[in-house]
Amino acid sequence: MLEFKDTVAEAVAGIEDGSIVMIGGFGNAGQPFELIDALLQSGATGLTVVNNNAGQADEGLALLIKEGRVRKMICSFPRQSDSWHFDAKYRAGQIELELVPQGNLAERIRAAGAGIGGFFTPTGYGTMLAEGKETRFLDGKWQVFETPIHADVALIKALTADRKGNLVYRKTARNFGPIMAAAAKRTIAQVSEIVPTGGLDPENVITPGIYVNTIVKVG
Amino acid sequence: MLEFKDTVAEAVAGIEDGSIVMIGGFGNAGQPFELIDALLQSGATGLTVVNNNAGQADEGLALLIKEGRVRKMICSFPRQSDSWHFDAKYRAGQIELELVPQGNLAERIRAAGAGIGGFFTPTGYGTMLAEGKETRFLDGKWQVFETPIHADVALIKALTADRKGNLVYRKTARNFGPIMAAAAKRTIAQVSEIVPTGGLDPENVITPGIYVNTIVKVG
Amino acid sequence: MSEQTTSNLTTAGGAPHGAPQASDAPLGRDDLARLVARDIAPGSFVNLGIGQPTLVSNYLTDEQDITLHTENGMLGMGPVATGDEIDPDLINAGKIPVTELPGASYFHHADSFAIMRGGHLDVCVLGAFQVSAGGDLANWHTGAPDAIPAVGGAMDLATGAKDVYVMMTLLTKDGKPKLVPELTYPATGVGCVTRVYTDQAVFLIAADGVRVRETFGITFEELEGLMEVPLIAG
Amino acid sequence: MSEQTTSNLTTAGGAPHGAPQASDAPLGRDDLARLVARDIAPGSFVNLGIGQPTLVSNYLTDEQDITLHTENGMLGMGPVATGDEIDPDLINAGKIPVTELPGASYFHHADSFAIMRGGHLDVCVLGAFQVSAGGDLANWHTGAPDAIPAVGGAMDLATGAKDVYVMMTLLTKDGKPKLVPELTYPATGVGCVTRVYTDQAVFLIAADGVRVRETFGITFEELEGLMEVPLIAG
Repeated sequence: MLEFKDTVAEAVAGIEDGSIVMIGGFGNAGQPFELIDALLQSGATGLTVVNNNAGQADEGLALLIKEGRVRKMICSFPRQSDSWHFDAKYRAGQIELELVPQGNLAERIRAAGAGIGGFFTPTGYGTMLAEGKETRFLDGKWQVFETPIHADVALIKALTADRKGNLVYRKTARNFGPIMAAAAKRTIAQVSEIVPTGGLDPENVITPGIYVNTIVKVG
Repeated sequence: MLEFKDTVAEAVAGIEDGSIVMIGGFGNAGQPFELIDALLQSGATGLTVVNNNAGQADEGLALLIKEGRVRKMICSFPRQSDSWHFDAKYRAGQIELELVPQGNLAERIRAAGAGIGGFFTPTGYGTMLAEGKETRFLDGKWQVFETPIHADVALIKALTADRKGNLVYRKTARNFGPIMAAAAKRTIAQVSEIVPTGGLDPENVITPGIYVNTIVKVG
Repeated sequence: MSEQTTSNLTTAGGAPHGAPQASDAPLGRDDLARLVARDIAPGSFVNLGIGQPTLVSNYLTDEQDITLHTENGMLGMGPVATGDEIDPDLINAGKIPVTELPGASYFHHADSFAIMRGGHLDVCVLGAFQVSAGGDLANWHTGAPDAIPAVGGAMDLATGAKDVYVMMTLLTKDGKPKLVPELTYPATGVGCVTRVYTDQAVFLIAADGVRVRETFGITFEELEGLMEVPLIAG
Repeated sequence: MSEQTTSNLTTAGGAPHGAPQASDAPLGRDDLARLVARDIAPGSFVNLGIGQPTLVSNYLTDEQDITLHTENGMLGMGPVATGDEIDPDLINAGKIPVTELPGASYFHHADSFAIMRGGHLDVCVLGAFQVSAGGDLANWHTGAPDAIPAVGGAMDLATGAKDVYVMMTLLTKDGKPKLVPELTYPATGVGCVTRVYTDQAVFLIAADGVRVRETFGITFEELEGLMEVPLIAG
């Protein structure tokens, strides 16, 4: 059942220690800072986090990592000029890293939502990131077998929700939101605006409400 | 290069005998009747056609089949109350049929456009339609290996195009258009309206112009 | 969706008045549809396939707030369109013109089947030729050698939804049970059906066997006598 | 995108004036960017990766009608945003604020990478540590044991685009060629690079070997003397 919550604390309530948590965003665009802060406040720990990056500067995901709540990162690009909290944890051997090419990350998340048990892709063939993986020659190319990434929870940021849970996003902040919403058992979305049912054009809905469990208006 | 043509005859010019042709539409919704008529007039034959159905009544794809231009149908639901032309050809052994569960059809078309060499899906496991196919136990379920369906040409129907080839559709007529546009080497779209570049909201574009080669306004 | 019979439990407009209950006689198609409708949890996302199961939509209440999915690319499907409402671009999986409810959304076929195949639908309701005691479903092919095969979205619905309810008569026209130990018709899906709604009983496909939830115009013992499948009461 | 050097071929505003030509001296970064820009066919869909290759966008002409893709979810990306144009929701793959051109479109990450992985981009331009004679690319990892690995979309771009152009200096700071018989750095992709644009020459990775299309401030023979990779003239 779709729920509307008044606060981000209520929205993230019940996320258990050890959960696999997808967090939307590419860099800061689309990153649900307020939900991440609430997750930090909730005390949940031992998390596996799926995000394109591994936190930037001293906010959002970076703080979750700093505070030792993240056991493992699944991401494509953890090394940035301001990813010092991840860097420190990684060098100290206090965080596990599964490095995934960005397109494989997206496609594996999409596969989880779409009920695909695995797929072959040329990306990564012949590289360190495909070591030990099954390969097959298909469509004239060597391809690597990749498996879906499922999650317990997705924290995403959208622009507007209606009362049915339909979502639209804004510009490149859309990024991982729609596929993470479909891949997680429970999707929590922070939005800037909530409109009545019928307030979004059905042609323009990006994430149908079927993928959304909890909505909270922020800011 | 994107081209705008004045007539459907010009739009379909150059489709070669023996081509694999995807045709959009679910029933009549989204079926590009005018492009199909032009393909019929062009004389192209020996075609493999990918469509959800196998033609209805005495128009569109049904006529292409009636005239013997279709060597093989790849579809999910050829048997309808008014699919008499397909029925006759099939019973006469004059047309080959590859029957594909509708979701596998959609996912295989999507895979072709997305560069996926093959995937595992639970759909069809333990049925006649999976006989002889590789199976694997993944995510707690038996799954069947399916391969992409590529095409030489896609004929699709959209509502509006802009001058960059971006497309939007209308209601359930969207159906196979977006995934076929991505799966074919050459995509020919008939539209009801062409607007200047900038006339479509970038947030609401369904098929980006990168997937479209030829546009013709119809009606 | 065209045939609509009336029965003692069905009111003219199709609007439900009170919950259905176990009756002394076998249920008609509409009573059965009403029973299924009552069993769907509030807030569910549901696909009603084509044919008989679409009758269920007549008995869903506003309070249930059910969202209907149609595999040709829509959530929030409304009732069948009539008169000026008919729009050739807005049809259901049976290619019948339908309407759009507030809060609807449209998507392409791969996205639509991802909803089904990814396990996001709470319930789908399907017709069947046969269901096996293990929940295998046969509803797409009679197995006749001269039949033109057509599958549509049946296999995706059968394997994808969280719960697959079947609506059918218990017996064939020849009086043979359609709930059988093993399928004799070609399978649509394996181990996928969770409930079977028939005119004479509702069956739950459970881990320990086939349970009879309720009967209509027949006793549990009579039902046992009629069927090869071992049954568990209650 | 931050470092922009000027050279004899570069005009202040970055607008191109006439085609670049083979010069007597090695090309600067901007001259090289201009050369790559000139070689992109009109109407192409192009991804410029991050860093040095993004300079190419300064030299694309309106007449070329090139559409730029950024893998974080956009076609029709415009120039870097300045002042009031800066919008935190509108960034490129290097996380730099950019602008939107008329005719742009937005899509989610799986759809965006489907554009790359499905072979729909005509050209992508990437930097590199090394390219092998067979077109293998190394541009994501130095192989240093203490390095934190980060790959982003490099492998998807390398394997997906119809043509992969590399822009790099021919030599390392130690004077060793970066176009090598076999990679010594970890691979990003195998047999994917089709052209290598360097400050001293443009190389085509062809079926029969590595062809030198043009040289800058060096003769073909001097180039041969510098490199281990066998070269074919013209």
